[in-house]
Amino acid sequence: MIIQAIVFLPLIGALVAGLLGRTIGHRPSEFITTGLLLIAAVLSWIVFIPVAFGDGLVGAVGDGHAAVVKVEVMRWIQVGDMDLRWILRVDTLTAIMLVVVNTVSALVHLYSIGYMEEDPHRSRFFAYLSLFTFAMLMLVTADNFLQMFFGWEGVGLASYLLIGFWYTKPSATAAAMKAFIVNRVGDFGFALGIFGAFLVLGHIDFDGAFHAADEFAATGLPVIQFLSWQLDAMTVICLLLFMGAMGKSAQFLLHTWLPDAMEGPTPVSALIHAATMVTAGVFMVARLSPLFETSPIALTVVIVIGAITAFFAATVGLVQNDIKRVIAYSTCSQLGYMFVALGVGAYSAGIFHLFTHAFFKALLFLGAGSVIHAMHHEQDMRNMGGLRKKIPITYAMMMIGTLALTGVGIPGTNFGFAGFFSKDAIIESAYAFGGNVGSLAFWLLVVAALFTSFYSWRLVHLTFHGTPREAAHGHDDHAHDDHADHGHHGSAHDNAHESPNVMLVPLYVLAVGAVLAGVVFYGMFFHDVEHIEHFFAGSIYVDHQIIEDAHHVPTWVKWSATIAMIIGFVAAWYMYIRRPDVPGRLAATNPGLYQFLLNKWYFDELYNTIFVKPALWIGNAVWKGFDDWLVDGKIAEGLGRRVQNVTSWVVKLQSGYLYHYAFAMLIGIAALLTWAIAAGGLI
Amino acid sequence: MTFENSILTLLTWLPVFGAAILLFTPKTALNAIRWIALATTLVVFVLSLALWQAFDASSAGFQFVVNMPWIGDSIGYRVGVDGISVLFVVLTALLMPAAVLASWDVETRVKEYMIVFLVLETLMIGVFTTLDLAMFYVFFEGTLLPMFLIIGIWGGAARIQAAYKFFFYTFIGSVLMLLAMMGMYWDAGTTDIVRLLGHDFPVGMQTWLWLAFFASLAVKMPMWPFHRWLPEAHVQAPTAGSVILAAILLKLGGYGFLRFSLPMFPDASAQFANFVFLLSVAAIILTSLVALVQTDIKKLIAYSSVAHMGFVTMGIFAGNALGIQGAMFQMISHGIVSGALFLCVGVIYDRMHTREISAYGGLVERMPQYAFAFMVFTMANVGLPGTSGFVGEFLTMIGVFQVNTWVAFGAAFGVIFSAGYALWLYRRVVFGALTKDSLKGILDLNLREKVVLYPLIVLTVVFGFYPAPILDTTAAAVDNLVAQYSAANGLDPAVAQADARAPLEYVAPAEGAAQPADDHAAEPAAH
Amino acid sequence: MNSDVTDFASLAPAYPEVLMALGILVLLLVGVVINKERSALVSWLAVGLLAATGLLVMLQPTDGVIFNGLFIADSFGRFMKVLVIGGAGLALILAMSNAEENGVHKYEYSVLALLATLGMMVMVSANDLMSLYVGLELQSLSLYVMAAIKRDDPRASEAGLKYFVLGALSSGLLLYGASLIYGFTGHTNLGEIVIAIANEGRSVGLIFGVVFLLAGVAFKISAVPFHMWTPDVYEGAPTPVTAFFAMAPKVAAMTLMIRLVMDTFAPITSDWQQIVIFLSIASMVLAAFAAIGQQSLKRLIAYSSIGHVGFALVGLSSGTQVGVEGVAIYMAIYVAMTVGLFACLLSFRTDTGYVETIDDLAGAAQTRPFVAAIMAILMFSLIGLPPLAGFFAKWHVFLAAIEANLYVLSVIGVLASAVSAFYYLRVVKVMFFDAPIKQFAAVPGELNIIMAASGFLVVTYYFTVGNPLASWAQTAAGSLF
Amino acid sequence: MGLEIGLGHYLTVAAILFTLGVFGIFINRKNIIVILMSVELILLAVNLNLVAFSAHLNDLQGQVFALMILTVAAAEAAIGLAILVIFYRNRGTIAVEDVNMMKG
Repeated sequence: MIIQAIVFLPLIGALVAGLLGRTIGHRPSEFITTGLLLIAAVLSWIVFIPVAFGDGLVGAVGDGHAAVVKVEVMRWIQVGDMDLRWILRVDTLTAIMLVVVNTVSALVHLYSIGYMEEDPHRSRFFAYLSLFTFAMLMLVTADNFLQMFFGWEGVGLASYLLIGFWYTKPSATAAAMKAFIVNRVGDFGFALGIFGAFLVLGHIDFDGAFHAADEFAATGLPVIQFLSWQLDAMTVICLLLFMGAMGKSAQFLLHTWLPDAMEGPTPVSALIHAATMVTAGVFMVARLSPLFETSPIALTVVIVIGAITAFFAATVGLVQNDIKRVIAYSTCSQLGYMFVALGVGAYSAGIFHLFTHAFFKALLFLGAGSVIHAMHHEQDMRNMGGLRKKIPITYAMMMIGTLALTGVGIPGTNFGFAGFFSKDAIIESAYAFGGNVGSLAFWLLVVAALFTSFYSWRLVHLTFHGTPREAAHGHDDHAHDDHADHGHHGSAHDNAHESPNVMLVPLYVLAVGAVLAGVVFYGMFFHDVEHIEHFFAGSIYVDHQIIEDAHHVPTWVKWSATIAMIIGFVAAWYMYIRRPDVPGRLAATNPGLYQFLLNKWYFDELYNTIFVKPALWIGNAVWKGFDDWLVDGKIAEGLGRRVQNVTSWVVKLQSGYLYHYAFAMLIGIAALLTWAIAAGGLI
Repeated sequence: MTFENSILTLLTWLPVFGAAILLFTPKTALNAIRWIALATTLVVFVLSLALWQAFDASSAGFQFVVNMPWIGDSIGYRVGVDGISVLFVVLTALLMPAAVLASWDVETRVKEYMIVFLVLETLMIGVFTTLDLAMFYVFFEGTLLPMFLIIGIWGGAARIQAAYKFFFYTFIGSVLMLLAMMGMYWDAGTTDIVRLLGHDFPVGMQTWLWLAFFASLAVKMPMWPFHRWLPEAHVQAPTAGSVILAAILLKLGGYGFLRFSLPMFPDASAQFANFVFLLSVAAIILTSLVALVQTDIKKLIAYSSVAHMGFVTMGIFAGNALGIQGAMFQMISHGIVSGALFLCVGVIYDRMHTREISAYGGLVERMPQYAFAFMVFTMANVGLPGTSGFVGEFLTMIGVFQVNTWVAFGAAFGVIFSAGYALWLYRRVVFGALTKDSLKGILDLNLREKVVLYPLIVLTVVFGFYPAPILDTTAAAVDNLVAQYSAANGLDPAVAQADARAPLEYVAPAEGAAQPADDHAAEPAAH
Repeated sequence: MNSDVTDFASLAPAYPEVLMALGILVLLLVGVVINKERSALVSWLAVGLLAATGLLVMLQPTDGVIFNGLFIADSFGRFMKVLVIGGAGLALILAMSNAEENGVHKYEYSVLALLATLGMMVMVSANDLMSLYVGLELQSLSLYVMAAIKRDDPRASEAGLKYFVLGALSSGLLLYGASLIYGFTGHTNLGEIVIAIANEGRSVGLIFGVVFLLAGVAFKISAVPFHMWTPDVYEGAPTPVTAFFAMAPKVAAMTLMIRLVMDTFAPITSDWQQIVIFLSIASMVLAAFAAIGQQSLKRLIAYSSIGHVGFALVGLSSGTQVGVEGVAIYMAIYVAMTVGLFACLLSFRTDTGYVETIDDLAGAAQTRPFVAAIMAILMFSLIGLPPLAGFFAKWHVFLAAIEANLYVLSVIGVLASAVSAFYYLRVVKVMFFDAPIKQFAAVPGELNIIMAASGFLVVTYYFTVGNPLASWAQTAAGSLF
Repeated sequence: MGLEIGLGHYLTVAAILFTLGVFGIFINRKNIIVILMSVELILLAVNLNLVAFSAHLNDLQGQVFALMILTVAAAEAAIGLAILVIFYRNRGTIAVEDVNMMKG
């Protein structure tokens, strides 16, 4: 019952706020949705705590080894031998996600009450938020591929609606579309992966699929005739599924939508594009770890893509000026870390980072939101600076978030912010994985750590430190202006004000998480194998080897991340506090690189050229060229014209002259005679 | 006259009866005419529900059968429904009241209008209920007549050309099917579909029969590249015309494939399957791209219909339970969704009298409820899980994946493109700032429009989460069909129920291969 | 067989013809004595006489061959005679409204029509080349006069002239063929000719004879390429006369055709099949195309009738009983449709006279909804669109063709029907889709009745007449085999 | 040196007459009367055929047939001329060329 409550309370909230919002008014719908979410959050902690600190999942079937609770809601699709049901599946992995999702979501709801107070469409906004939460919960409680796909697309829809929430903003609606369609590209793979899984494993529910996958150990791996090639079935399936993960988690090549998604209101970015939805890909791979374990190739790909993303996103993050975009790229990069962890087999580490990241990244986003709110929706850091005085609390929170993100801590001890533990765990596992791939990943991650630290501090310095910069900027990128006119005259700085408590409280809570999440949960996520196995209770694959090795990496490896972090910090301090003119000169001296990074490696331009434009061109060509010109003009109407020609010719025969008629008859007779005689074979 | 032997006859001919009443109502009594038409369609709808309720889903055979010789030896009066046809009857009966309501504001020649629509309903229901080959053709082809008038009389500016194209495309295709039917009659000695289903046609003959049927059904469907008439017809037809055309008339093609091509010409179907796959994928990919560049709302939706019909044909010729069930579901779902989409277009067309996308923008400002409805149907059109649009697409694709991964691969692109054109349309029409003066005064849905649209929203969502009512109804009939089909093609029916896993093989010896097949065969195929 | 002609009872098989002949003589007298104004009386009497004869035909079942084998009465003939008489009677009724304007108000018209009908009945029952010829000529000579009966109308007289000249030529061809057949079989009696052919087999002379004979008949059913007279005559002759031409004579000639090929030339089926198929294809295709180019309604109908003859011949070319059955049904439905069509045509009168061109019908659906609706129904039915009667007609004939494996013929046929839809739809389009331009005069009652009846039968064919007609045609066709 | 006149010869002559008649109908562009005469010619050819055959077959039917044709031919000619007169009254000409008010 508690599980249903967790999943469906948000849905109820969404329906109430969405369908009745206009009638019951904004305030009530805010309270209802937020209240329900808070309840759901509490309930999910109630589920989680025994798992974490007690003796496993309450009411779990089976021993502590495969502890899982399943709640069947109703039938879904039953065809032939495919039996799909709506089942809420809760095991440790799910429990973790429940906590993450509901906590962050509840806090974001709360925060939004303050953040969105001026918006005329608030109830719609809260409906979307709750809808998203519901979809996300369906995703994490999925018991079969398709239910996961449902949640998958559901969060996609919610994200589409929320990004495009300010629908009068062309950039917002465009970003929303982009987000949905790019995700659809991922889902293209996901769907095919599901089809393949059903074909190869014969089951579309997880347990059945895993069971079938285990049997391959005995029977040998199947080979699938995919397209025109004979391929290792499991590899094909895992790669296709991973494609979905790439789309949802904005990994390299399918990352383009995430920065644009910042067009949405900031709470949305915090909830969807930092804490929960984007981690769905990580969750999926972890959930399907038994399948991925059967395909080394797939895992390698996961590592490489993850590492590249971590690095690439960090590089881009270095030069962005929009405060939210910086955080967005950092999210992208952190997701890369998680995938590396998954790829090397340290699934628990990946989930660990997911867990901690949810707190400090949400904290950062909400903090940024608070800044933006204070600055009256100014998002360009170049126009900020020196806000430390104006909004001290927000500043403090942002600091905590930054420390957590950059992974401040003392290796070998238990002193450190959340990010410190999880990130180091990943870097160490990557090193432990060894081989070319392992070392490549290791070095990329270390460099990424450096960059992370740099852009994080850059953000802090640009925003809070230094002196206020009064760039004369038109408020053209003001999301809110056409919605609510808060008549602020003069500069944003003078009117900068600390946010109300309803917005600050969530920050406090998240700050706690950002500080403690690491040290508290380090044990069950990464410390020692037995503890991990007992904690996860078979909900993910636990690779003893890699974790053991990860604990015994050389000391310089253990320190590498920290050192990188320090270098980054120093560099940032030097360039933005000590010698603020340096960045400009650097950009000037090597403009190529700067532009390259500033334009995110020109991915949008590239995709526009090789995908979007050709698609439209083909569409036009087929429409105008094939449909209209050939089929319609030449064939259909051409036939009509032929008929007309024949007609006019036939009509001429009817000359009206008797002798022609008689002649025709004679010709007829003659023809018939010859025909009859000849055909009759009488000659 | 028991319920069993009268219900179908009643369902079929009641609309004509209503039309007869209209014939004698004065043409000036507009409201009377509208209400009579509405009442008739509603009664038919209720009866169709009764039919569905009384229908025994567990049996694969035909039910409510009436079978008596009628004209000479060749034509009989034979009716009956099985799991495949019963739902189409319900769908037709469901959408007719919507069509009538959508036409409430028609001012010109209302009497003729309603009469023609009621006659059309009889013909459509007749197609699905008749069990006589000749009568199938009669109804199938008969629908041309009213539709020609609907487009031609109440259509838009270029209506005449559209009506002619609609007529000739479909007519030329069908006449060949007529000859094929005669050939079948002489080979089997009957036009009783039930007996024909049991008859084995010589393989060589099957090819020709299949092609002749294809000529007609492919145009009706419409399959690429025989689809050119559809956008034109849709664009010109009045709202209700488009609704019926998209929701039901297109389904005649799919129904024909399921009723004739697959079970009666299994060898030919198997032999032409790849050909059909090719056209289906072409439809899904190319027409989706074409839809992407449309500037006319109706045309865009029309092209998307072609793409969705591609999924149907693909699923049908996958020849396994998943594919065919999916195709059935896709047809029903598309009937609801595309019908609703055209109704949505009608709503704004009635207000603005233009179908140009560029003429709209920012409607959500003044029409939030409309925006909501339109969003639901757009998402269903995109095939979002949780809407009825998803189930069909998913099943057809997973079904065809079992047979040919290339096809599934190509079809999956539809998942991307459909999002492209649908969302772009939505963005251009509903989102954005409401800047155009012409739109400043536009009104949101009125009661009548709500009454039409909201039930469809409910159905779309309900069938998305709980498709069992439909799938269970079709299951027995489809499994039976699959069993016959695969038996005829020398496949093991048991495995085929569990989908012939064509693209799959195992490196390890037999027991590995046996493994999945077994536990599938074990599970009962039908529900 | 050889009955004593003086014995009146032995004339039983020919009672209808006898009744007809006597009736005609009486009417002639009546017509002479009454004054001109009341000629309508004669028309009504003529209709009554036809009705009586029709009744007699249906009631008296006495089959048999009399007049030394010149005359045969069988159920096939009876079926066709009913059609002929029905067609003639309806045509006479059509002629009554505005008879003056059509120039068919003189009592001679009715008498001539009756004479023609009598000739047709003889044709239907002809069992000898001689009776065949006599019947044919009695019909033709009356028709020549009827075509030109509107004496002061140049077009009518030209129609008459053309019809006469070509008709004479055609009967010349027919006779030449007859003479050859007589020469090479030694008989003029159809029954004996069969035997002779069966024994002696084919010969060039015989085939020559067959071709000429069939050509002569083909002219009467206006099959391509012996159709050239049809459009001109249909256009020139007064509409009621055209209506008459379009129904009864075609049926009679078609009967003759059937009897000759199915009966007399049964032994050389393969030979005449070639000919019939040729005529059929030529008629269907040429008519389909030529009609598209027409502006005049009557020419359109002329070509359409040519096309329908082609379709009927599809059934005949199968050379099977199903085929004959099909043709019989086809002709019946054809008559039903045609009479309605001409009723509609006569209902479209403006103050300046009858509508001539298709475009004159513009918007008729608004001004004359009923007539327009019937006309549209008939048009769709003529296309052969289900669920209307025209479809079932085509169904029966093509069914036979497919049975006989005449696939090419069938495909060409259905495609031709698709093309023909083009011009039928044009009429519907003009009436329903275009804006009205003309005001039409009130419609006479009897026309309304005829239109309603025709429309009703066409629409409800499947429920009402379908089955009885089919079974009747079956028995009729059976009597030939 | 007696040339035996056989059936063949009669048939040939008849055929020639027939052909002449037919050609007379559509070669001649002058006068409709000529057409009427050609029709008569055709009928005579037929009669010749019939009589020849009947003589050859020693069978009277042919000659009976011929007599019938003669009678009918007379009636036909009468009607033909009547129609011609009407035509002349309406158009003031009986030139074949002018008989084409209606065409197409």
